[in-house]
This record gives sequence, C-alpha cells and structure tokens, in this order.
Amino acid sequence: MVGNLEKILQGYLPQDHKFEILHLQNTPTQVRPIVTLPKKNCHTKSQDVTIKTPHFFALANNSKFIYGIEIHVYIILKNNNNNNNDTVNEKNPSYDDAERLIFISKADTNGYSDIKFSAKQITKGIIHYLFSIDPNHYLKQVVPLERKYEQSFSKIFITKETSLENALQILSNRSHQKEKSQAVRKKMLQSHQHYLSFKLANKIRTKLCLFTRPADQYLFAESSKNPNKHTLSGMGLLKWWLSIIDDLLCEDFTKDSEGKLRIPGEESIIVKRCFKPNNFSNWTVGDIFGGKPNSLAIFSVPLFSDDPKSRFLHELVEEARVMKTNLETFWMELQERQEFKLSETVSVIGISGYTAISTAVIPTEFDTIITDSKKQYRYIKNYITGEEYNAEEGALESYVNIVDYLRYKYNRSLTSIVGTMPKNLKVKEPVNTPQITTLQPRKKIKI
Amino acid sequence: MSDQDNKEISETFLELAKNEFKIESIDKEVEQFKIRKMESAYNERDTLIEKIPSFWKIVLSQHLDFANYIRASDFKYIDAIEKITVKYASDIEKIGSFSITFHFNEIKDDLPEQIITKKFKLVKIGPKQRSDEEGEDDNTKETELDDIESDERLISEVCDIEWPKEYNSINPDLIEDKKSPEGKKNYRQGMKSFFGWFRWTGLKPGKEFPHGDSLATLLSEDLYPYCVKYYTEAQRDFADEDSYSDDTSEEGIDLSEEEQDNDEEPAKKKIHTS
Amino acid sequence: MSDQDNKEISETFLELAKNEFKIESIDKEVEQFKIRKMESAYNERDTLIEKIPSFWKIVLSQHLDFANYIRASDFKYIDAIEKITVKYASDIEKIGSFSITFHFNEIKDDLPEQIITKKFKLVKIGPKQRSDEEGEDDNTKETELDDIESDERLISEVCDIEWPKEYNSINPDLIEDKKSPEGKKNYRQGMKSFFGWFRWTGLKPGKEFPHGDSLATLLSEDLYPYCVKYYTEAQRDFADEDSYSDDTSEEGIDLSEEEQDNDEEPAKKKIHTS
Repeated sequence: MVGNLEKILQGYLPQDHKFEILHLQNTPTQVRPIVTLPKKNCHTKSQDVTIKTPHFFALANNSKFIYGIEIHVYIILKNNNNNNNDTVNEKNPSYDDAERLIFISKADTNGYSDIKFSAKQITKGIIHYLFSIDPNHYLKQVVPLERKYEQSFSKIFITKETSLENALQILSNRSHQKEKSQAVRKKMLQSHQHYLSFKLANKIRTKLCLFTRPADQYLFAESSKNPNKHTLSGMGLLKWWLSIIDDLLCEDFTKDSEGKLRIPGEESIIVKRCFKPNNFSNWTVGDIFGGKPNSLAIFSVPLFSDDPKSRFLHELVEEARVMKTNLETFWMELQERQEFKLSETVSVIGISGYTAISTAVIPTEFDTIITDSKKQYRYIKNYITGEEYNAEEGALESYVNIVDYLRYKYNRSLTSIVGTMPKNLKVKEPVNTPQITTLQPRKKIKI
Repeated sequence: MSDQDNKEISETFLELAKNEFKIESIDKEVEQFKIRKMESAYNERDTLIEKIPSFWKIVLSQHLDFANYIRASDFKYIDAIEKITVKYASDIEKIGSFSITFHFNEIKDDLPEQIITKKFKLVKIGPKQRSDEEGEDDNTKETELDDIESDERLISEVCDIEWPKEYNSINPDLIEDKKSPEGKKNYRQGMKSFFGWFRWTGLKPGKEFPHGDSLATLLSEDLYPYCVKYYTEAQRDFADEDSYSDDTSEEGIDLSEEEQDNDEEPAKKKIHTS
Repeated sequence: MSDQDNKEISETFLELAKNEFKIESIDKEVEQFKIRKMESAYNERDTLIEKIPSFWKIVLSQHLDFANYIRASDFKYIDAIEKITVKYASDIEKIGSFSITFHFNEIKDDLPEQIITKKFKLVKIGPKQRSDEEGEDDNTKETELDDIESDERLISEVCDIEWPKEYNSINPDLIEDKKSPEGKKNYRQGMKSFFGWFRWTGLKPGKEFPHGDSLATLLSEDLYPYCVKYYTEAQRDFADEDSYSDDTSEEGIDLSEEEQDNDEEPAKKKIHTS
C-alpha cells in the first residue's frame, strides 16, 4: 500500500534511491490571534478562531538524517457577519469564512548525504503535500485555548490544576472502582475532552509566508562545521526560495493568486529585478499582511514563533515605541537588526490565493506521527534538532534514536520512499568516514 | 488484579498523600531551622556591611534583575538607600512571611531620611484568585468553586513612605483628579515607580505596582542572602566579564526554542555545553 | 579617607569573609538537618511506592529531562527498573555526596535481575580542572594557578553492571578492537547509553557518558524527591495540557498599557514570574 505522503514525495526524490521520511504533526491547538488586535476591537473580533498545527519533516538516507523542515499551519476561522451584539450564538458561532496560513519556520540540510538529492525539490514537494491536505483535517479535533473546569470535574479527573494531594485521592478512588464505573468515567472523559470541532463548507484562501535570512544552520546545530554543507548568501537564499515559491504558484495555484516579495531596506526597482526569472505572472512588491505604509505595524504583522519580525515587535513594546511605529519604519528598521549578518539581504516572501489542486489528503497513522501534546512533539523533534552535527555521528545518532523511539513507543517505523524523479545523477564520493573525536552530549541543554 | 489488590493500592495512594503531607511539614521545619540558625550570622553581617561605603548602592545597581522592576528615574533614590535588612518569620505557621526594612538617606530638598518596613505574608489561596497581574479583566467576582488546588501567594499592606518632592506630579496622594487622562497617566506612572511598590498589596491585580510579589521575593531570596556575592561581583576588575549573557534569541542558531521551555520542572537543570 | 578608615574597611572585609564562611557552614548544617529529618519519610515512601505497579516506569518515561540524557534504545531497560532509592550522606564533611540504587527486573534472554548502587562524591576542585564535557579541547594540563575560585564537583567510580545482551555490540567490555572506526563508533554509542553512565567517573572529561554529573543530580535532587508529583502528573487525563510554552516571540502582545499612555515609559520589564 502506498500512502499519500509517499505517493506525493516520490516524484521529488532522485530515481531508484531509497529514502525514509519522518512526518511529525501535533494535534491542532487553538491559539490566540496571531495578529494583535487593537484593544477596542478586541471583543467584537474575538470570535475569530485561530488553530495552529506544527509539522516537522525529516528526510533520511543510508541511516542518516540529511534534511529537515518545520512548517506551521494556521487555520483562521472568521465571522464576518456583523451581528456583533448577537450573543445568542455565542456558544456555537458560525464561521462564514476561513483562511489557511502556512508559515515556513525553518528548513536545513547538514551535508552528510551520500547521494545527491535536491533540497529544493524535496522542499517543494513537502509544501505541495501540505497544500494538498484537506483543511478539515485540522478541524476535527482542536484543543481549546482554555478548558473551563467544572466543580464536578475536580473530583473525577486529574488536570493540570489538580493538587498533588487531590490527585492521590482520585487515584485512590479509581483503583478500587469496579470496571463498570471505570468505563463510565472513560465515557465521561470523552464527552469532557472539550475538543472543538468545525467544518468548512467551501474552499478557503491559502496564504504562505516565510522570512529568508542567511544563517549557518537552522535545524542541524553545528552542521556548518561540516565542509560538505552548502550555506547560501542572503541573496542566494532569497533566489533559492523564490524559485520554489514561483514553481508552487505556477503548479498549485489559480492564475489570479498573488506572489509577494519584500526586501526590507531595498528600493522597489531592485526588488522587481528579482522577479525576472519567475514564471508566474502576478508577482508584486509587498507582503501579504496588508496595511498601509503609515498604519501601525503591530496591527498587521503576525507573530510567529522564533521569527525575527515577531522579536522586533516585542522589542518595540519594550522600547515603548510600538504605538508609534508604522509599517514603513518597521520594515526599514527591521533590516538593521543585529541578528542579521552584516549587510546580508533578508526578505519576506508570500503567497495569497486559491489552490488549483485537489485538496483531499488526510494524513493518517500510516505515514504521520500525530502527537497528542506539544511536549511529545518537541520531544521527538528534539532527537533530531538536539543533536550536534559537526561530525557525521550526529546524523547517524539522530536516526538510530528516532528509529528506536518510534519502534518502542509507537510500534512504528519511518515511511520509506523510493524516488522516481529521473535525472542523471552523479553519486558523490562518500562524504566522510565517521570521524571520532570526543563524546558529545546528545542534547544541548541550556538555561 | 483481585479486589484485594485493588483495595491495597487504593489505600497505598491515601498513605502516599499522608506521606507527602509529612514531607511538606518537614520542609517547613527545615526552613524554620535555617531561619533560626542564620539569624545571628545575618545580624553580624548587617553590622559589618554598614561599615562599607555605598555597599547597597553598589549591590542594587549591579543587579540587573532588580533594575528591571523599577523606573529609570528611581535610581536616584535607590542610590540613597543606606541599608536593607530582611527578617524572616520563623513560626511554623508563618514560614514564608517576611519583612524588609529600608534606610533611606536624605536627599536635600527632595527626599527626607526615613526608615521604612514593608511586611509580606504568605497566604493560601484558591486557584480562581490567583490571576494577579493579568491586566484589565478584573475577574474578582467571587466564585464559589471548590478549592481545586490551593496555592500560596504573597500579600502585603499599603506602607506609608514619604515620596520624593520631584515625584510630586506622579505621587498618588497629590493627584487631585485621578479620572482625567492626565491624572490617570500620572497615577499609573507613580504606581510603577519604586515608591509605588510600597503601596503594593497583592489584592488589586492590574491596578498596582506590577509584579510586586516577585520584587519582594527577589529581595528576600536573592539580593539579601547573596548581597556579599553581588558586591564582590561588582568589584571585579574586568567589568565586561559578567555572567549576564545576551538573550538567546539573538544567537542566530535556531535551537533556542527547545532549550528554554521546561518550566514545569521544579529544579531546572543547568547544563552549559558551550 | 583616612588611613584609619581604610584599615577599618580592610578589616571589615576580612570579617565579612569569615561571616560568609559561617553562612556556608550553616548551609551545610541545614542540609544535614534536612537529610536526617527526611530519612524516615523517604523510607516510608519507598515502601509505599513498591506497592504501586510500574511506578518508576511511569515516572521515568514521563520526565522529559531524564529522557534527554539517554538513548532511545535504553527505554526498554529503563522500563525494567522496579525501584530507585537515593541515600544522602549526612556527615557534615560529606554533605552533597549520595548514592543511587537501581533494582532492575529481569528481561528474559536479555537482562538479568540486578541491584546496582552508584556512589557520588562531592569534592572541592580548582578552577582549571573543571572543564568537564567541554568537547574537543581537552585542557587537562595541570596549571599551577592560584585557587582563585575553588568549586565543587561530583565524581564517581566505575560501577559494575551487567549489560543487556542486545547491547553486546556496543558493550565496551566486549568490543575487541576499540581502535577500528567501527569499534570506536560502537564504543562511543555504548558510552552514551544509560549503561555507559554507570561507568562515569567525572575524571575523564569528553571520554565518558556526557553530563554524567547532571544526570546524577537530576536523580538525587529532582526525580527522587519529587517522584510522586511526577507520577501524578503522568496520570493527567488531558495529555495536551502541558505548560510548555512556545518561544516568546510568538506570544501575544498585550497593548492595554501602551494604548492608554504611550509616553516615555522606562524600558518595559522582562520579568518571568513563573
């Protein structure tokens, strides 16, 4: 049986080479709105629901992880009916519009692949796979922002609010309960799970955005110490991503969709020059966040995790300038941020439009590890991102750990994929035989 | 498992709960023992410190966390603090409560010499009243909830302190119209100053000095016990050798996420691999 | 300042040093008091825990920090741990030293039942020998530096433990050629496993189980004292409710203050109240 993930990705991997892929996804979770709301609107607009789902993909070949990408998918359910004073429906509001926002958090290679594969192709393939997922996949079971614990609850269920003594009391009660009442409790738990669920009627707008900035490594710590790893300059990275996004616009989106590019600190004319090699016709200078140059940045720019834009907004709050900084100033100053390598180009690339492809894919247990908590998601991901990749051992060690962990805790294995992308491939010399230096900790733990 | 086994396990959990209770009470006893033992050493130290010029000024300006709590304009008055002492309650029922005494030197035409003691009490409190500093949404409505989890928190009383003359415009006692935009703004500024902290009670979340309890704890659990360490650190020849590293988000390597967030663990592990 | 003043201050510093010494020794006394008081409560708890099926398995697999130290393949053997106890040395000169005992159940054809005790000693050490886990630059050259700042560290002895049969290929006692690339690789893998930790001494930085001392401390200061808390946390009915927050850049921004008074406030505080 060939799963969707395998079916879709095989075309992006070199013919006849065997790969394995980890697809990790956390349970969709309701989060606070990612764009800050002006206080006055807080109540009227708070009926919008934002649901976040992180995905992490890691590609392995020859028992080594060689590539990884982390992408966060947000589904934003909107209520555009202006019946704000309508409190009747408060418990079960209807959502007449929705949007899917895909934020590419980081992608990285580590240079330990024994064969040549195109990081660009697999990146494209994975994003294409995400575009193909039915947005309803994220809406069946959503962990609510807050659970309201009822009084009756506190004697039966152990929650994060339960004190140690009460938890022991509950455990004591449970252990002499008859099987029948155990079953009753389980049933009650299901009804109290407080999962939200929604259903989308129509096809929804899809947006994508990413921030390009040159760095030695994004996911594989210390991998820049591997001489076989390629790192790109700011402009190189921009072009690399731009060509991926351009391909995706051509292949996956309707013609009236838009591509957007902003290079903070750069004139429009220069930005436009980057469009030359593009094939999609509707590329313009700007971003998908909206707002006028003189409107406040805080009300347009979304807050993503580990994103320089978000850090900058937080800094503006600390400097008490957030209510004075408009978008124009925001973009100008952003480029001067210390966290960027000196005078390297950073950019913001975006897509806004409707997909023209089938969106019927539902990730299943067959090819996806769906964790039930952020903690568990992080933990598994950390087997890969917590390793150090200054030597090949890191790529081997992370692979062994993931394989062992999935087998022992989930009775699962990685998804195998044999590439089908025809290409004349030169097999590279084996990169380097295991270089033994000194023992490295598996995890970097910092305070 | 047999019913008999289940019954035994059920009882074991209850025994464990009792045992935890015992452990908690030993913790308090240990705390009491420590307070009593330390008292004379701290008293002796207080006397010694008095002989060292600008001791507290140096300690307080050295400590970055402390500076985070107050307004920049407060430093003038922080520098006028001649002496700080902390007294810890040692009665078993009062463990966790303490008082902090500040001796302010006079600043001519601005601040009078004064000795001010602020008292803090550790009280048990239900979960619904815990929402201190949560901003505007003042959910103080009395909920008749079960005590799902009782937690402890610090509270205090408004404490009389004479404000500096320079602070007249933000001194809450002198603001006549607290409803006007100007009045509101000044009032809020005053409440955020170090002098505003002396009014902190912990009972009016969102309306008082922010994080007043954390500042109290910082003084009682860190600044006072380790003041000599901070003093000597401030005296290091190389000012750039301090251990305050920049925040990790600026480091460029994107591992910061995984590394910061195990806040559930009681004893945070500190492993520096670098 | 007069010579007299200077002399007095100089003496004060000496007195302060003595006072600090006194405080340190009180700290040890407090620690001793605690260890002695806790002993019977911990013993009682050990007995109770034995009656709860899979107690340690649940605690150890729940605790992410612990899992961070070991290899994923170790979980099979971690799950075979029936019992863990920690004994803390209570002699004043030995405060900080402890031993940890593990009872492993048998795993048929793989691991024998065994009871293993690993001992840890806290020793004073000069600054130059502190470079454990510092990776490549193995600066073990003896430097005759003044003991500018003496520090304490844990050391241990190699401890006999029978390795699982499944680990034969990485069991350091069974690797014949430790110099071949394959042998080296297997040796290193073995040293990183939980069984490798039993060989940790703290004396061969970079060549042993990584962060062996931190794992020991994690067990003695966190996992063992708070095991019941971790056990109950593992029993929560809603797995998704963890308090692991994402990094702060994604946290929502509360504008309630800024929108009211956007004037020159001092730099907004970064205070972690948790």
